[in-house]
Amino acid sequence: MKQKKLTIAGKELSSRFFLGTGRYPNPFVQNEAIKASEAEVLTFAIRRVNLGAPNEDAILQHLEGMSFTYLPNTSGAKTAEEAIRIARLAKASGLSDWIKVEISVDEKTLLPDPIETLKATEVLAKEGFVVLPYTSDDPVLCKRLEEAGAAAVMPGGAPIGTGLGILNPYNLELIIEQANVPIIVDAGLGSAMDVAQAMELGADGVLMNTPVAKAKDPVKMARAMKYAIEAGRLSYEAGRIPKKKYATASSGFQAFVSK
Amino acid sequence: MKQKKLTIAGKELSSRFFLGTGRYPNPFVQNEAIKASEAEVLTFAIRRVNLGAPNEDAILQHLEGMSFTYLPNTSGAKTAEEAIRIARLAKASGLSDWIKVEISVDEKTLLPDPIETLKATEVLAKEGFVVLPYTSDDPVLCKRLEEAGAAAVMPGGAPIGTGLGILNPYNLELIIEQANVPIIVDAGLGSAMDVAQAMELGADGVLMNTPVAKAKDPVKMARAMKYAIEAGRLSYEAGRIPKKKYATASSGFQAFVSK
Amino acid sequence: MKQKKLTIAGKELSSRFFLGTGRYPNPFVQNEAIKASEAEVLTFAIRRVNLGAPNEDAILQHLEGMSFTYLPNTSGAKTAEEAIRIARLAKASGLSDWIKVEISVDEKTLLPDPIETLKATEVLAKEGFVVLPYTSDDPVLCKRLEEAGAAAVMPGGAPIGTGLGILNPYNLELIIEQANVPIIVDAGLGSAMDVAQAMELGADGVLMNTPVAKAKDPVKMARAMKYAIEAGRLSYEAGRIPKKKYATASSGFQAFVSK
Amino acid sequence: MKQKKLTIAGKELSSRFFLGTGRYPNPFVQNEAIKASEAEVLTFAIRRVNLGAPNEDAILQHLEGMSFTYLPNTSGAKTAEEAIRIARLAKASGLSDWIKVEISVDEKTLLPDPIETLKATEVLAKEGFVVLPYTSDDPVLCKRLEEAGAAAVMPGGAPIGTGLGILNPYNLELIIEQANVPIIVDAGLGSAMDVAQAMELGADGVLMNTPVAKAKDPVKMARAMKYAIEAGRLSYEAGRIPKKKYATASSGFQAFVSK
Amino acid sequence: MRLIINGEEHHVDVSSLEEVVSHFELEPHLVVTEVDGNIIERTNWSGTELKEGMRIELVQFVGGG
Amino acid sequence: MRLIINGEEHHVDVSSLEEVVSHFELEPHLVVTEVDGNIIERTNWSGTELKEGMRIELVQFVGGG
Amino acid sequence: MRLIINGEEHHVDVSSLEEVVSHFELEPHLVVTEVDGNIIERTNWSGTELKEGMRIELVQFVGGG
Amino acid sequence: MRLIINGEEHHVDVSSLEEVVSHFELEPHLVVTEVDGNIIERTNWSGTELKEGMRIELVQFVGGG
Repeated sequence: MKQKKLTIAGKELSSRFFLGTGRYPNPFVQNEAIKASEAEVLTFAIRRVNLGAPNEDAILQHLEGMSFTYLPNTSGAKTAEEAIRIARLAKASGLSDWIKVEISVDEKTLLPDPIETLKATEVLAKEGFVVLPYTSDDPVLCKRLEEAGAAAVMPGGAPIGTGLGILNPYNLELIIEQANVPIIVDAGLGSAMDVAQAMELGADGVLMNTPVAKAKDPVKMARAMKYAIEAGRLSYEAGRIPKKKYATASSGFQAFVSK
Repeated sequence: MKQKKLTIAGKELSSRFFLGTGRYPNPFVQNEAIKASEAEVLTFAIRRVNLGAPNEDAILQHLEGMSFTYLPNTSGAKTAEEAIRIARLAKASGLSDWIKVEISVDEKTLLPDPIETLKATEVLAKEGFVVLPYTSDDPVLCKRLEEAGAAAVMPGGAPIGTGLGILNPYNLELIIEQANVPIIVDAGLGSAMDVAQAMELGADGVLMNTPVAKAKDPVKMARAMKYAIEAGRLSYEAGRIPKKKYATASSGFQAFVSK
Repeated sequence: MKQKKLTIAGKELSSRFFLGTGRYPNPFVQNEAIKASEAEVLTFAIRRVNLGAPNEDAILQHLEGMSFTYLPNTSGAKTAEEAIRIARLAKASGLSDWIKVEISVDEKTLLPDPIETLKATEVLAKEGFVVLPYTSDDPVLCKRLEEAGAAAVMPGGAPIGTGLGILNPYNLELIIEQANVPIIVDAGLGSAMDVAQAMELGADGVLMNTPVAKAKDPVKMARAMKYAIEAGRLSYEAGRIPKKKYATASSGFQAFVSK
Repeated sequence: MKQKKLTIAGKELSSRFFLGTGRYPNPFVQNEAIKASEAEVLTFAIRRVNLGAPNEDAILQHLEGMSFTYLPNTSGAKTAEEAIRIARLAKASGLSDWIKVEISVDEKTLLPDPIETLKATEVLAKEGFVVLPYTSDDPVLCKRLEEAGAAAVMPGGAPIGTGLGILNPYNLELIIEQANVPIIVDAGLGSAMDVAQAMELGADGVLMNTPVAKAKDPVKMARAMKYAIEAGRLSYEAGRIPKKKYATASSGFQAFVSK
Repeated sequence: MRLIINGEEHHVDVSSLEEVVSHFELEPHLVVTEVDGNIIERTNWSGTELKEGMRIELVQFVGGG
Repeated sequence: MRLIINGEEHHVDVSSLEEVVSHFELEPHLVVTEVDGNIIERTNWSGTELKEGMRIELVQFVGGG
Repeated sequence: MRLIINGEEHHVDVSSLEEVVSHFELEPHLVVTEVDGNIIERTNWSGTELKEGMRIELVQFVGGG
Repeated sequence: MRLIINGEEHHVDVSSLEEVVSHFELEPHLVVTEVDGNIIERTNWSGTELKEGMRIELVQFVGGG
């Protein structure tokens, strides 16, 4: 009855919650939210140092003393080439050889480019990166990314930051059925319900940022999402009842109390 | 940041999970599930003693030593009159003056009869019962039940035992907005996602039986549902992000790493 | 292959579209929309004559020359008693003995009161009215209304004028399965899709007002809805394919063109 | 108020209904259904002649005398190369230079391969084919296909033959917003409601086969779908009412009839 | 004479219900009347004598859903 | 004596309700009793004399939702 | 002569592609042909001489979606 | 010397990459560097001599999802 742990690229993770580090009200709330989430994997972006105020964005300094698996992303890249370059810079930090491939052309939707994402995944996996591509929920593409060497595949529930939830549970279920690597639902989730749904569909984990960071109370929301992941996973393992069209009584009909 | 507790008829409850006691594989699993759920309110039916094997169904003997709030139901009643009689019998047990009014004519759907349910609620509330009517999700009817003296109102998400979830979240939200007594979602839920949804809509609690009792692993499912309630409630209190049509990046666009 | 016609209280209707007469930009557009809809049953409200400008609201004068079945409603009534009075006034016009019972207490939702609606239906049916009650989608209540003598039962898809569509298709399907009188979906529909859905679920007709009257082009929308009813009804009669989880090719796999 | 016609590759089409020619009970019913649909574009597969019974599958002989735009597909192709070969064979028939690119690896889902589909579209468009690729509902991929020279893009609503409808209306709406070529919803639709939804989202047309061919009454269903397309398109042009949370009365509240 | 018509006080020089209807220039076949809570059929309008302070309702069909 | 207990006829050698409960070896604190439609509190079981043909209900809590 | 037609070996007494089509009694205007991977237009059928072991594809439009 | 640092022209009195990092008072263990498109490991900063007009990128981890 004990839960099997999530393992990516040989690393066993104690939590199925991947937490983003952007858009929090302030570093203190962010750190409290991270603690409340009990997340072990944190995502980051790579940006130029602001030479005017170099330490302003230096998020890592706030996290010193805690130990995490760092998952830098390639956000800002519009092509495989740009993503590969950002990945190499991230690795050169010496902090992590994990990389979230994120390549978007359209700034309105930030939806991932399937062709460039596949290219970058192929190249980076060959270079020895632990590659977790952010992708659309196209089941064939997700399979292709796995074949290209992705350590885990991260289909989006909905566009980044929209909070629309899992727009296509059918595709997500198909992706999970076919997968031989962990499936992490990334982007678009908004509520504990969305998270529970993802996990009950059999997802191996969930990556969130905005729904926690921009909640009225980010720390409490981090805790909410932690429980939602736990709830969804337990339910998935416990085996839910089938849906039926008609009712079933909780007690027998015989022996009713009636004259 | 601490959660306000649910209070019904002046009784403060430590848990928002109301658990049914029917249809478990055996008394041992049932008790383990009850413990795992951390539920404080348990529901029961009232039936004639099977004189051939009197102790067979005597569920209470299995619960001795633990302390709960007993919520007997009037299942089997097809009219207000029958429900009132069953309620009085339940009260005469000296175990509880709480009663779940449940009056169904149609054995296929077990849906509650609005007219008879309202009648019985009125009478029993006047008699001093703590009345929790199981009702349809008709918002006007729910308001009427409150006015008739219900201590809490329990709209169904879907027909009993179907596991179809919350068929009409809009109505449930309306019911919660208008209510001055606690709203407990009763019947029809199937998954942790359904429970999280109910709680995020602002429900004060959830009453379940079949989804736990008939899960492949009832004890684990009881734990799942406990976390789902926690998750949904925390999320409701933490204030979710609004849904948006278009994307929002988790990091600024400025200072991209690019030539 | 010819369609069976809808018959209410012995009257055979050539159209399954019941059209409301409120909120049009002007009488000309209204009449064009009515013509385009090919509706045979039109609904009205009963109001005091504005003695300052008596003919201003006298809608009937615009319809002279055309022949319809008039379905006055009891909107504005908050109790059975008020509804019964309005019904009798409507009948005294000599224009129709059909009445749409509509009783709402809450002006925010305009949802029908189940208890008062049932009472009024009972009384008016006994008085010989052809009663079409507007009701919630509570299946037990709909059955009760039929037993009380309703000539047709009109569950709402969603609150009046919201355009939210059919909030609970499951209930509507149940209502239709159980009914021995025609089921007309009234209120809350917004789009041709909603109408097609109602008809494919087996509804006998649809009553609309706002979605036509407040469309950017009411006349074109009236035509759209007419076709949607036709499409949904034909599809219901033609028998749709079952939903399947996995794909089925439109051509055999054998004899592929490949070396 | 007259509708703009759909134009693909300079050809103005009198109908927005693209109909498949597979899986009908017999050629007579098929021809009756084709007539009832008023479709102008018909799809076909390319297969080896069965030398034992050469005329058995020779569908075209049944259509002689009627005039259509032929849209052969590349079903059976697992790679761009195979699809291109089938396309050239189809063109050599002298019947059409239109081609539906359809490349699937997985026989369980028949979902299109994004990479191969894009490759084939590019090559065939350069060769002067009028290319209509069947694709997933990935908005970025759909844009890429347009840029590769597709004359129209055909995202699937759900896997072929499942009748699950439009699994992700959000994506479809996004695809339509961004498109500079016609968007035809292909595959997965099951009901008149699904068709009306696609058209109300702004789709330029719908391609169906199984829902018509495998309906209990294919001819009646063809008519149903024709009306559903008409209804959805008219509604799209007429401009639906916005969805609102709360109700709006169809008649004023003033001048109620009440003491 | 003083009458309460549609909830408002009116002073009109009429004796029968029929005269009330014509006084306000209403289309007789479109209006329905009630006097002190009792519906009066058109055929009885002329025969319906009015007394000081009577409550009259004049109602009609208007656009509605 | 002949009694209708839980809808079935029984011939039992008892005189009080208390004896009925013990006759069937029921847990007194788990059973609720009704005689001819009237609920009888436990405290009154011994004092409740039974007559030929009385209708007795013996009910209890069972598993339910 | 031995030909591989639609993937199967056939022994037929023909010399041109045109004769293959008529041998199988195919509707010429409904069938498309490929010889050793090259598409042959109808106009060239008669002129297309066949050799032992050539791979011929004879395909047509069938019902599909 | 004139250097293009993070896309902007800077005139700084430095000779090695290490001096650039300290010039801007950056946390060495938090910054990653690229010179003319080539990533330079920290261990090589001191050994990396700079020339007029070289393009230097100084990047770091920031909050992101």
